[in-house]
Amino acid sequence: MNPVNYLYLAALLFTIGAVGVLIRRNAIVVFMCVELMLNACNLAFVTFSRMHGNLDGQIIAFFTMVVAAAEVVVGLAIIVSVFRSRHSASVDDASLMKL
Amino acid sequence: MNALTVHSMWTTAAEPLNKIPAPKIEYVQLAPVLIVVGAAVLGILAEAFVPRRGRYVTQVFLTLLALAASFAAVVALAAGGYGTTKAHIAAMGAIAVDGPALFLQGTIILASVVAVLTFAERRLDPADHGHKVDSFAAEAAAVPGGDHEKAAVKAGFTTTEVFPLALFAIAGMLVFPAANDLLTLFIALEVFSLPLYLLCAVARRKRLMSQEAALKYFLLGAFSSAFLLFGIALLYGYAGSVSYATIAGVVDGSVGSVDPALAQTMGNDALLLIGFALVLMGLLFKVGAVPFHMWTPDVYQGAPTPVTGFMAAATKVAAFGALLRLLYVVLPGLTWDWRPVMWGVAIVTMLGGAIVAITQTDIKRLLAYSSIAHAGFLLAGVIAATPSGISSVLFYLGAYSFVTIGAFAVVTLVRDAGGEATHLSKWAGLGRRSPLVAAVFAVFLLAFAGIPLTSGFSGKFAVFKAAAEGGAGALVVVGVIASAIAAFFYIRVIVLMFFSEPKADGPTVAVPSVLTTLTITAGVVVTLVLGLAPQYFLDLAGQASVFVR
Amino acid sequence: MSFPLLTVTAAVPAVGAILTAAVPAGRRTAAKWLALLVSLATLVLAGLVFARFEPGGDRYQLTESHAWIKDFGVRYELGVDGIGVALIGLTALLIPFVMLAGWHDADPLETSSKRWRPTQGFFALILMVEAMVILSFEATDVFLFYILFEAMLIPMYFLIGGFGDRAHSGSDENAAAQRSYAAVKFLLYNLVGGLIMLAAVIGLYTVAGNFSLTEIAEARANGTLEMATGTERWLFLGFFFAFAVKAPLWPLHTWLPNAMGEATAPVAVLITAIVDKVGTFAMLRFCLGLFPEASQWATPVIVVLALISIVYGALLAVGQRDIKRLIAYASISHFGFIVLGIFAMTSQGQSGATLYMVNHGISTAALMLVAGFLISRRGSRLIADYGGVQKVAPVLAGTFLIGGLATLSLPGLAPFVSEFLVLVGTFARYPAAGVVATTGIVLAALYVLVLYQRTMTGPVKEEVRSMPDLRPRELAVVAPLIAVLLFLGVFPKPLTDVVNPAVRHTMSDVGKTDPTPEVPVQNVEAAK
Amino acid sequence: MDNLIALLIAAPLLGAAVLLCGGRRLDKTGHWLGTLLAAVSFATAVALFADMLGKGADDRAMHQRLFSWIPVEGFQADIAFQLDQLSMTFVLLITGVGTLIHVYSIGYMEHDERRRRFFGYLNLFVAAMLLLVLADNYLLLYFGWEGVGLASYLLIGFWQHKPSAATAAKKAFLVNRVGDIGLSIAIMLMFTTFGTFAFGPVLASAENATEGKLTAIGLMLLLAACGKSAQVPLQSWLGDAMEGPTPVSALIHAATMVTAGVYLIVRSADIFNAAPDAQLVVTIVGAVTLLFGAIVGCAKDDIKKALAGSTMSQIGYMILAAGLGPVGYVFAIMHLVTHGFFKAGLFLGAGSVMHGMNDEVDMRKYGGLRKYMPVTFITFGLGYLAIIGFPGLSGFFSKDKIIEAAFAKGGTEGWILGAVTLLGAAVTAYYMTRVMLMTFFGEKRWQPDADGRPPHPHESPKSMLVPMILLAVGSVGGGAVFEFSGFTEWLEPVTGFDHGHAPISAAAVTAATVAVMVIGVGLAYLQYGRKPVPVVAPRGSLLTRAARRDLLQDDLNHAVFVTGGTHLTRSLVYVDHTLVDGVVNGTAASVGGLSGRLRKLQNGYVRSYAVSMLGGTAVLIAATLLMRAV
Repeated sequence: MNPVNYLYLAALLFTIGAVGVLIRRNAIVVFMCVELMLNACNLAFVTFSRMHGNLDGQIIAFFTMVVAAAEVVVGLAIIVSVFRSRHSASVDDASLMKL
Repeated sequence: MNALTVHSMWTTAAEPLNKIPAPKIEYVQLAPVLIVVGAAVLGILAEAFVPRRGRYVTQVFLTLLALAASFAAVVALAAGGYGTTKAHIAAMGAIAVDGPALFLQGTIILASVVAVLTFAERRLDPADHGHKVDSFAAEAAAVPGGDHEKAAVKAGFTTTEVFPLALFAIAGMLVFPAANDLLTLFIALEVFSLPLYLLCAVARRKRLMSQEAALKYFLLGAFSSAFLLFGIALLYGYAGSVSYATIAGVVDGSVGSVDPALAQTMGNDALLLIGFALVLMGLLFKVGAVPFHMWTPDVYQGAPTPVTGFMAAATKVAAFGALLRLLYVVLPGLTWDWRPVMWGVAIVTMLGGAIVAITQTDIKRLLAYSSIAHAGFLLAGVIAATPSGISSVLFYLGAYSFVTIGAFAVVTLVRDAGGEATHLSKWAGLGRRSPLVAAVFAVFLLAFAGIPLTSGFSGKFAVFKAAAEGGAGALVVVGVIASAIAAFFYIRVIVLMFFSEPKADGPTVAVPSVLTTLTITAGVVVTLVLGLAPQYFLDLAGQASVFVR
Repeated sequence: MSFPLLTVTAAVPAVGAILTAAVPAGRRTAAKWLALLVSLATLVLAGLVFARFEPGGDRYQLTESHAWIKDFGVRYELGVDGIGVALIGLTALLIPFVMLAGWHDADPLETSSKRWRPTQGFFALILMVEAMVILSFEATDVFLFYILFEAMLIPMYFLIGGFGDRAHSGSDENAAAQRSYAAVKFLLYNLVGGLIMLAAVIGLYTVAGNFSLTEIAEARANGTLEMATGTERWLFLGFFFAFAVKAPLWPLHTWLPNAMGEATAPVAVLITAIVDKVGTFAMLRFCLGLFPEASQWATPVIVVLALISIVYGALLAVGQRDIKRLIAYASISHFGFIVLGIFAMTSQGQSGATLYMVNHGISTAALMLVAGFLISRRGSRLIADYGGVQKVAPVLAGTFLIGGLATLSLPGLAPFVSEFLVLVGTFARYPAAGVVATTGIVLAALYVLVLYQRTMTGPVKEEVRSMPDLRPRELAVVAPLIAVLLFLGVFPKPLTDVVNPAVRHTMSDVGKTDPTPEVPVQNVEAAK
Repeated sequence: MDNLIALLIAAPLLGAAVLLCGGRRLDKTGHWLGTLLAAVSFATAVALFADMLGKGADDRAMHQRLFSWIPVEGFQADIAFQLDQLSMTFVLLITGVGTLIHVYSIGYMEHDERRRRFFGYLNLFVAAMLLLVLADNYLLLYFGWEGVGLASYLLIGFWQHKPSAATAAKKAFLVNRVGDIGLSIAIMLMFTTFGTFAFGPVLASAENATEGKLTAIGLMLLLAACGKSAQVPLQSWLGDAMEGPTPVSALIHAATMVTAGVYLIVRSADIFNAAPDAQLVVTIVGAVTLLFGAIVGCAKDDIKKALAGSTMSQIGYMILAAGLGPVGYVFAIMHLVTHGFFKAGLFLGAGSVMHGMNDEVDMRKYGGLRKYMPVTFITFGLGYLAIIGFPGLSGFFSKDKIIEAAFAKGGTEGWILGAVTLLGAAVTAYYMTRVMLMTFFGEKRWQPDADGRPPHPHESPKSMLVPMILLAVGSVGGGAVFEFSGFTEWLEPVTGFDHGHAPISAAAVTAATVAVMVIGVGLAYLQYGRKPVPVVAPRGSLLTRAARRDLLQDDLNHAVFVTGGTHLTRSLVYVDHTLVDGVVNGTAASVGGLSGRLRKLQNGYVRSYAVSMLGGTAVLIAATLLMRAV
């Protein structure tokens, strides 16, 4: 099977993630969409790695996972503290600062 | 590709370990980064083991020491000729040690030193329950206004973690402009972004805003880094490698097809262009260029002011460094593709920043928009695509970062009951009440406005000159118009401070400790020196304007 | 290398400014005297420059040249020609009187806080302006000039906005608002002009590669530096725009009435008599010197604009109700004459324009300062609030009249010499323009005499009945100025001797010669 | 000897400086000093005159060059003087009459606390006037020209507390400025044509220039002359100028300054000789003014205004004569001098009358004064006889000559001009007789003044009478002296001279002149001598009413210039504020508005920020691809 299809899949996932970020209110979900985008990237890396027949892509994928994990740590910390002080995880409620 | 080759891949991977060459790392040349990272780790340990009372002193001491050592290392490397003759790629092609890298690292470190001084300032707010307080929350985890927080304040807790966090961020920033492959670029980006997200969240006053800023910054940052990453993926797909050198080679066709598999994608410019666009977007986000700027005002406003100053200065330096390297090292063969695009970005950034700033009413947001406009001016220099363009941008960054930190440091001084009084109306008549502070701030504003005899003018002139020489005369004209518009709101603040009568319930100007005083003094001195006699630093930037390939 | 006289002449007031600013809050009077002495020292130095300058000698004398910003091709290059000498003289001469006239203008109100030191600031800023103006007259490096041209806006801005005229109609807030509006308007107009000039300066660099006036002129002369016609014209426009704002030329003039109206009289003098001269001076030295062809290309339009300024300014002066605004519009009319003279491209026109800069400086100073004294007495700037002052304060009225007569350039007073030179110089090249400009002398008489009649003559108004006559300090300000006006009106030779050679150079820059008379004159002996 | 010329000017100038700067301490002695210095100047003049007479007719011109005034390349103006016969004549007149009037003023201004300043101004005037006639180039003449304008301004407005006086002074200065445009343009034309504007070279090489240029120069000079000499159409200021103290009217607005225009034209003889068209215009202006002034003079009840009208008309004679060319120059000057005597005398007489009548100026409130102030009556009467051209008196000779010259112009022009001059003579006789009768004859029509004080007419003090007597002598004998002492030969070297050949004999002209004079006197007698003069002026004919309003010329000026000008300036002020300023402020405002709108995009919602980022990225990608595509 042609690995290019995986690329299309990756693009699809990435787009879904991006759209999710735009349309979902809950910070957690938004954040998960970002994670989805990152994983789409991973898929792309692995696929390219397969196509090029070198390992760089796969190694990068590991790095990405670590980074994603780190992001989760930071992200959740922030989101949780926001949630505790506002009792809401909606990103639209967090709009004190504007104009 | 057939199953056999795949199998052979696995087998090559499965060779006996002794066959694998150990990576060669030039630790000495990476010293600046390593020192900072090490200090950061120590800082974490300190948090764990040093008793609460001692932490503040320990952290401040440790941080400043580390930064000093790291700066010494940079100077040593530069003196050792690594900036010019011995410039080369270190750490298995991951990190470049060359003029721009060292210059920018030096700038970042100095800026950080000054910024850290403001982090450590504990004189501005009145002592709370007999404990000196700084700009950071007693306990970031506590709910604002909750009993837990009250207890923390009573106990005199302070978030000394900000220092290690800052160190991590600095480490990332040091790597960012030196990164010589896309992976390092990405990692560095995250390394300095994540601590910044946290730093934004830990303001002592106005905590809701602070947390909101952190949330916005984090979500958008993650969003943009996802784009960056996808771009990297595409570039990797195009070139089959993430190393700048290889990609550059592939772009200008000097590298033939390494293997047949690569050949099929290599022809495909769509991957290259889209990937480039996405990576560019990731960097422009950090730079704060229109239309990727929208996080800037909110985050600048919400974050603790010392952090804002730090971000505004250091992040910009690092991001522009990376941008320069990307455009000049990776994609020189693509100049004719990216220049028009960047033209557009530069123009909208200059004008957008300047125009929207006019109607701002909060000093921090005002400075945020001014930083956007300045990003536009810098882009004009970047576009020049000439050595003088590089040097001018380097110089501008150096000049700009000190003005910025100085300005934000002054903002921390003007306070009323609710903490910093950042609404412009509160600044009315400041010049009457405390002429000195107002005068200093006026100097910074004039520098922002690019009035001659300040560093702002030298920088602007250098950049515009480079742009004009690089054939971007039109950009210069737009830049000039933007500066004219920008001048208006800087002047507005000066008018407010000097020519309008002070309000009865106006804010007071806190008398800072030596730390902030040092920061501001440094800002003023640099502003004037670079304005009156910039030649030496221009030479420095000029020597440092060659990227290693 | 010789003694850096020019640098010192500019450095003395600069240093003086810093010292004055450093005087502690309590010692106001000390600060005043310090500033005054410094300005007098500067006057002496300026006299020295005048003495050391040899009219017959090189074009630029007392030159200094040091490396400054290599990367920008910028050098610290100084040198004066006759025009520069004359204007340095003017500046150094006027500043002491400006200070003396504004002796009490910046005394702090009781309400203001103890740390607020307006007096020190006022005098320091004046000295700072003096330093920058003098240096800009000396600069032969375009970049150096540009920097000063822009930088001097800042102290001026604070002088205008920070020390407004205490005589104003309406509430204090209202007045403060108008004042800062005027200051901002002043700054933005000039800043925009300056920024456009910046673009041109950068353009000049990309073409010429350096900023040295002398080198560029040389290179253009011997053809090593080619400038495309289009480029030259664009650069010229960039420079000219900035100078036209500063000068100010119609229709870029509207900032001047606001600024002069709201500022105190001494500051108004500083604006119109000194700082604005930098603009016209720069037209003469930089526009003509750097872009001769473009200058000639633009001449027709500029001449028309100048004529409009002359007539328009005068007419608006007639229509003013505010004494200071009236003088401001009169100045606009006079700047029209100066520009006209410069672009008439005849030696009479340009020498006349240069003298005009000096004479207008002195005459406006005289008129404006007396007006300031008058206003400070009555606390109103409106002409309608005065009447019959001549009866209660004859000396004040007399000096005011002399200032006015100088403004309408009565023969025997300095401005006549320059105005007639400008007219004759213009007429020789563009007769029609000359005739139109001549109408300016009637209008000048109109607005001056109307002003005098309404304020000084007629029955004595109640409010002015108790008005004191000029005090010794004020007389000490006005009398010398009037003396100078009379002297230069009857014996301007010392000035013309210095200026003429410089103008000869400028004329050769643009490659123009005076038109020759049609009829060869028979020698007088044969006639009689 | 030549170096004494500067002294002529220096003396009164010094006086002006000392008196004006001297301050109150000079109040006691100031007037003596002023008079003394004027006298010094006069003495010098006499000495120079004697010296000049000693020389041959052709090398009488003296020169003194002090220093270079305005040297710019080709433009060389010197402070240098030239004293030739023409200038000499004027110098004597100015210093002589000037000194007398100084003396007169001592008495006249006795009760004015600002007398010191008055004498300062008088000295200033004498100095400026001497500069005007002594200059050896047109620019220096211009200096003097404006100088006398200033002095006149100061003196007309001397009683500044009177709004009318201040306005009159301003008006005089402004109208003169209009004339000055002419002079300055003439000088510019000379500079562009000859490359110089010194009398010698310009006049010497005049004929080489094209007639067009010369005509232009001539007309411009005429414009200047009109302004200074109150000729139509710039005559309107002279009447109002009577607001000034009477000595001023006598010295400046009768004897000397107003005749500067005549001097200018005669001085520029060579230019006019070569520009017949210009000459024609000059004669026309002269003729028109001659009648204009005369008519106005007939209608005025204010004695000074009546005399002012007469002055206008007499100067009309001079201008007309000057326009006739070499035929008339000499007589223009001759009439100028004689007029200087008798008109000054008449004004001083009028002043003396006012002095006695509580400063009343309305002749309808005089009457029968001859018994109360005999000396004034006699001197005034002699001046009267002189001006109407009573045979043997000075006016007779000079006016007669002008009329003769007018006829000598030849052709229809000659006839017209001759007729006009004759008519003028008749009208002169009429209005002067009217003045005479209304003032000194008939019954008393005295009215108490504003403060209700009834007038007590009395003879004026000696200091006032002596000058009047001397001037009367001059006006009686002056003409004869000139006639028989060869005035024409005296002036000829400067102005040139030829006897035109009149179509009718000199005797006939003389006869006609006397005849019309008698007619004029007769008419006046019938109207004012026979029946009593009403105290309140009758409504009078249309012409009379127009004449009282200076033939509506002022109303015209007011309508056109004052009203029109006011509207113009008002609208310009509006334009400046709304348009010129509005454009700039508008731009600023629009930028601000744009800012306000863009600001709305920053709505605080993360997701909309993300949208903009996504959109930006899309654009970025599209642009990049597009760049590659094209």
